Amino acid sequence: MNAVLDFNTVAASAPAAVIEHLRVTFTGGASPVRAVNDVSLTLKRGETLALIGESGSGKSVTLRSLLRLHPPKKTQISGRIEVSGRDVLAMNTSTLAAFRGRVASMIFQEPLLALDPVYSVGDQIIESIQRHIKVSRAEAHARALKLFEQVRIPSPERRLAAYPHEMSGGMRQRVMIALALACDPELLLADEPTTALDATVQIQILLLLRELQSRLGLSIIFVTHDIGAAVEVADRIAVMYAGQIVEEGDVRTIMRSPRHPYTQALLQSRAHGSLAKGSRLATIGGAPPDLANLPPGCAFAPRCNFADDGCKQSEIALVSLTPKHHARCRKTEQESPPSGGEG
Amino acid sequence: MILFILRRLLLAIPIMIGVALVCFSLVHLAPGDPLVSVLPPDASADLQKQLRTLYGFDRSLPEQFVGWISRAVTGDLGTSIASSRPVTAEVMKAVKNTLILAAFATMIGFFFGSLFGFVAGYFRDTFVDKAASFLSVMGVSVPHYWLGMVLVIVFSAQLGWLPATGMGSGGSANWAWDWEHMQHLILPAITMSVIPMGIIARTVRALVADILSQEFVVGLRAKGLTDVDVFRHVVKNVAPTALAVMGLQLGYLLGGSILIETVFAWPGTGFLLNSAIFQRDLPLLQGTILVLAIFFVLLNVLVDILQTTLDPRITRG
Amino acid sequence: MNAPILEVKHLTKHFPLKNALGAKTGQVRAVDDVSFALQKGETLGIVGESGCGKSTTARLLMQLIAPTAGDVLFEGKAVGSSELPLKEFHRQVQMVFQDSYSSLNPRLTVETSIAFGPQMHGVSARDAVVRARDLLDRVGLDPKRFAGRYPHELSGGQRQRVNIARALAVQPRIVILDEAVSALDKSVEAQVLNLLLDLKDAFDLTYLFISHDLNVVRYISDRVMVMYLGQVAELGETESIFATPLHPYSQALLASMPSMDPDHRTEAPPIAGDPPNPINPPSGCRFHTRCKFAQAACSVNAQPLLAYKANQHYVACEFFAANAHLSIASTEKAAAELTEVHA
Amino acid sequence: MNTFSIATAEKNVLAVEQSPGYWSGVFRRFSEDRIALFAGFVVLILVVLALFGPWLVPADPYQSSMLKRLKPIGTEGFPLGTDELGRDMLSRLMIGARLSLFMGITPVLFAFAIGATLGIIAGHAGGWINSIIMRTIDVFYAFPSVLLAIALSGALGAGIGNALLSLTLVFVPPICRVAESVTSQIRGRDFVEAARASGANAFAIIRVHVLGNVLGPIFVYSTSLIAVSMILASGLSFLGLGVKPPEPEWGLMLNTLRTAIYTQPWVAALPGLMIFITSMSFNMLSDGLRSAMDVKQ
Repeated sequence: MNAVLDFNTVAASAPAAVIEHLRVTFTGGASPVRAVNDVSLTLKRGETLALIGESGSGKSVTLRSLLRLHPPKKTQISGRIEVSGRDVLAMNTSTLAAFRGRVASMIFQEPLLALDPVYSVGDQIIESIQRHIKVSRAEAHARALKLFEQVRIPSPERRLAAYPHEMSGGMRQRVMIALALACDPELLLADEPTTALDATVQIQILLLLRELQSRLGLSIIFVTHDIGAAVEVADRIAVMYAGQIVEEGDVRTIMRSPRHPYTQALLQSRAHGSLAKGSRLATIGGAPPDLANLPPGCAFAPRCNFADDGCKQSEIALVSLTPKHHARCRKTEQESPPSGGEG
Repeated sequence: MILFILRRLLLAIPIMIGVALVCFSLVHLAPGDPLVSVLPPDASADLQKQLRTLYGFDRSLPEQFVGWISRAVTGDLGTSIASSRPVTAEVMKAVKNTLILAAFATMIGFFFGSLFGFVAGYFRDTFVDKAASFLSVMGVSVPHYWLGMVLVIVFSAQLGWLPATGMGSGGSANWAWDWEHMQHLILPAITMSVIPMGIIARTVRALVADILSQEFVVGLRAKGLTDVDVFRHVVKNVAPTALAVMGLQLGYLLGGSILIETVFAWPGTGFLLNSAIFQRDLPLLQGTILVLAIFFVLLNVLVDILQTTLDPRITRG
Repeated sequence: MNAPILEVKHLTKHFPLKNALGAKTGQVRAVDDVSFALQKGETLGIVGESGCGKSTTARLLMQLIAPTAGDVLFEGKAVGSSELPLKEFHRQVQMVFQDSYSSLNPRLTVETSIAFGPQMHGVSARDAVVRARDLLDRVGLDPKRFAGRYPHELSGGQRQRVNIARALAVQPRIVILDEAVSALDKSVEAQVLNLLLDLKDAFDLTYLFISHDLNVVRYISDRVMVMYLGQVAELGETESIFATPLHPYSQALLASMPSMDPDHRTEAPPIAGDPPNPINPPSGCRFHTRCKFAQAACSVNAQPLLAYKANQHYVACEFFAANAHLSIASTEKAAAELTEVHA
Repeated sequence: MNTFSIATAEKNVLAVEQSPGYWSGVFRRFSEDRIALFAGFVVLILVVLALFGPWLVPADPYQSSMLKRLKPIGTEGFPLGTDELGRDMLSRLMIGARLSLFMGITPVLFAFAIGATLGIIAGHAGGWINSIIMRTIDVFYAFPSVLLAIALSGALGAGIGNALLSLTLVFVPPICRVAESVTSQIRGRDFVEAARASGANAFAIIRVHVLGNVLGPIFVYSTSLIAVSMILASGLSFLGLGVKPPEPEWGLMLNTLRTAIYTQPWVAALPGLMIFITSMSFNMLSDGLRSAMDVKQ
């Protein structure tokens, strides 16, 4: 089944994904929008990284850059992206097409929008398999059936013939996952895969992803605005704000001792169970900056309780607090870092 | 699906009755006595009365309507006042000729319309798009009867390549699949194709642009499909609507052929209508319009059913 | 106990479904025999997943759609009766919608939108504008800067503040908040939740707070009502519901919340499958198809809300009906059993 | 009765920053669209010709002469030649704008008034009112537009009034359909629900919340029909069912010159060119308006 592509022989030891100094600017509108500003990341093989942030933080843009899904005419990308040792930004059209869906594949937030409405879901999976692997239609069909069983779609044979609009939200997202896994990719990119789902369905999908990850040894980048979802699936968390990673570390560290004021505020502003009745939520004043008109220094400085003039002057470097914990904040270096976080 | 077809047909019945009512009213909208054109000016009162009874004009309007429509259902649309021949036979022969012209025009229009539409939609906001869009605006803006004249001036009067009028040599009113008749078809068919070309091009452009901006196209690229594969998906998404528009255009051409048929002296329904109007041949006018409108209603039903069959979102939703 | 400010009795909404020929083939039982009361000054939260009927309930309460059956009483007076004409009811009860953009007229300035309601109730144009500007100030938007703006010039959070001001403009006593913060980013959500608490005190309001987010509902509500497929599954004081959920569905819903603790992640999904479609829902207890404790009787009997623990906590479940002969203490034991078996 | 008149309310309770409204944005986008501006300029010229034609023409457009029949383009004294009765083509084309534009625009104006009213009522009311209006409209929609126009004119007889009447009837159904569909879309939006929930009656909701959102789209759609109306109106005259001779109207001129296509083909084609230019300009103007109003917010 797994016809060996030359892809699989390349650099098995290389990290699953490396992003270096990624900048993405959208030039379609009146003034250029700097959606991603100098993002660097490394994803080890078999690791799950959650990229969290609010809308407009650049998390989805970063994720889509890994497959170069942005419209080329309206997008400037600079920096370096490597997936399993392959330089993504250097690929030509046909290499890129062979790479997408085969080495790295993607799960979208709204499967109803991300699946072609006029093809049955089975056909869409079979199409993907036959695009990348030399098999007969019958073999591809059999593989699609197996995938459906793997993502636990009940009565899979019947569901293969269904169209996207005939399925429930949870089933559609399972189809999306099956589609993403169709050609045994090494890297799975998940763009808010559970945001549109109901609570009881969301947890099923999260646990399914976690299970598939460990069973298939997948490397996953998981984009979400929901910290809870990130905690359920991720080994590591990177927090994004205004197109930059402001803090990065393993899940426990980020949850227990966040060091960047934005991460702290984000964790504190959540309504949660341990909150005393009638107490007020901690809030972040103001609004995220305009990406077409970013301030020179730390983008969070205008909303930050700890910011001083130094924060507003020049770009802030990422500070390594431990070898595995980094924060983009001048104040973390100082003697008494802003304390906080929820224990 | 069968339920749907049944429902669609049932829905068409009240519309057809309404259509019949409008056609019937046309005669009574007309100023003056409907008999005036057949009666000799010095006709005796007796003859007038006789003819009035013959054409049924002496009965009450509802009676006339019921009588007319029940005969129409059996295929009897009365007798032409001018030619004294049965209206049904005259109309059906003309419909056949118009259908040939309209079908060719629709095919030409659909081919070029889709071509321009796809090109414009794919290269949105580029020069190519602007050029293709300009052509389609021209298509819907040109007075086609004038275009017909211009084509006759250029290709018949000046160059002498093609015949200017008629369906065949010597005023032939019987179609045959030979080069002689085809030559006569070329100019009117091209003239007629301009409007559907423009409309189909604009529709397809909007559809293609809309589809290309949808998330599932990103999804298709994300799974590694090439531009050719994506194009196939786009076509399948566009097809139901584009074909529906084409079907409707065929209907419009069938009913709207009068100006072009007049320019090219094509012996179809438009030509018939023209002579019916100017000879004040009311039964013929009524019958022709009724047949064309019923054709149009049925074509609408057919198009709806076709679109529903092609589009899984409607069929199974 | 005081007389409730708003009382809902056997509220029912069925949307008929017809086949292509117009024959009735079934019905969407969007809301089915829902009864509850709203006490003056409290916040009642309604939680449930998509299709549970919570938004339909809100629209029924607001008389935006006509109920199939049931009554709404405001201070004991039937809404729409000669005692309480619809227009007067609409002065007392207002609503904030989820989609902040769609709920503002794009062609009107913010202050015109806010001033519209009062004018419909006889306030002069000039006074209505004064009131609109005062309210803008109260919801944290500087009237000087915002009164003359159009909806598309505002952020989601700002628009939702305008919608709140608009609802308050007729000086209502009850505000129905239908997923009013669901579309907002977490940090903005916190700001709006705080604002809602402030306004409640300032204007002496009663809230009906509808949301799918359990954390938010827990934070803001005094009492919580859990809905499943158009019916009330459980109703009680917030702490009671969250500490001792009785209905197996409530238990599953609570257990589906992500854990937030990296060391104690959710092990297995508490419940399988998607919520069923409210078209022709299951017979008996609607949850029995997904319930681990379902017995034969559950598919036949639909239990009404049963009082548990001194009338403060109600549950609609066969388990508690079957053990109705038990003393309250042993019912409590039964609840604990249910909870344990489940955990 | 409450009056809703914020516009007239005193704005100076507090000095407030006023944002530019939607229409000023439309105007700005439209003024940046060079094609639409050009089309608008052409339409403006035609309107000037229509209004002031009699004072602008170089020669008497009714003055015929058997000696000067069918002169070619460029003849001295007749820059665009003469027609089959020896009348000056340039003058006739110029003054032809008057009747041609009138015949093209008036039916759409009438149809806009009737169709928009019916459609907005049907769309906002829904239920059986909607059914009655829309099913009646469906019957007229079941005729291809050209057929309906010609059938009506044919039955009523030639003449300006009858042509206007039948063209109006042709354009009511499509405008009504568009009006109904945009209105029911707006009706489903939350802000209309919110207005209902604030105790407003149907009249106030339509006036304040519906009209402002639907009139624009209906109007733009109607302007796109002017192009069709121009072609159809001239087409009726071309068939001899509209304007009667000797009035100068482009369609009629095209008809009377048809016999001259072998002798003076280019002179014969001129009136059609005018129809083409006019219809094209209205189409481009309408396209420009549409894209100026279509904002992604």
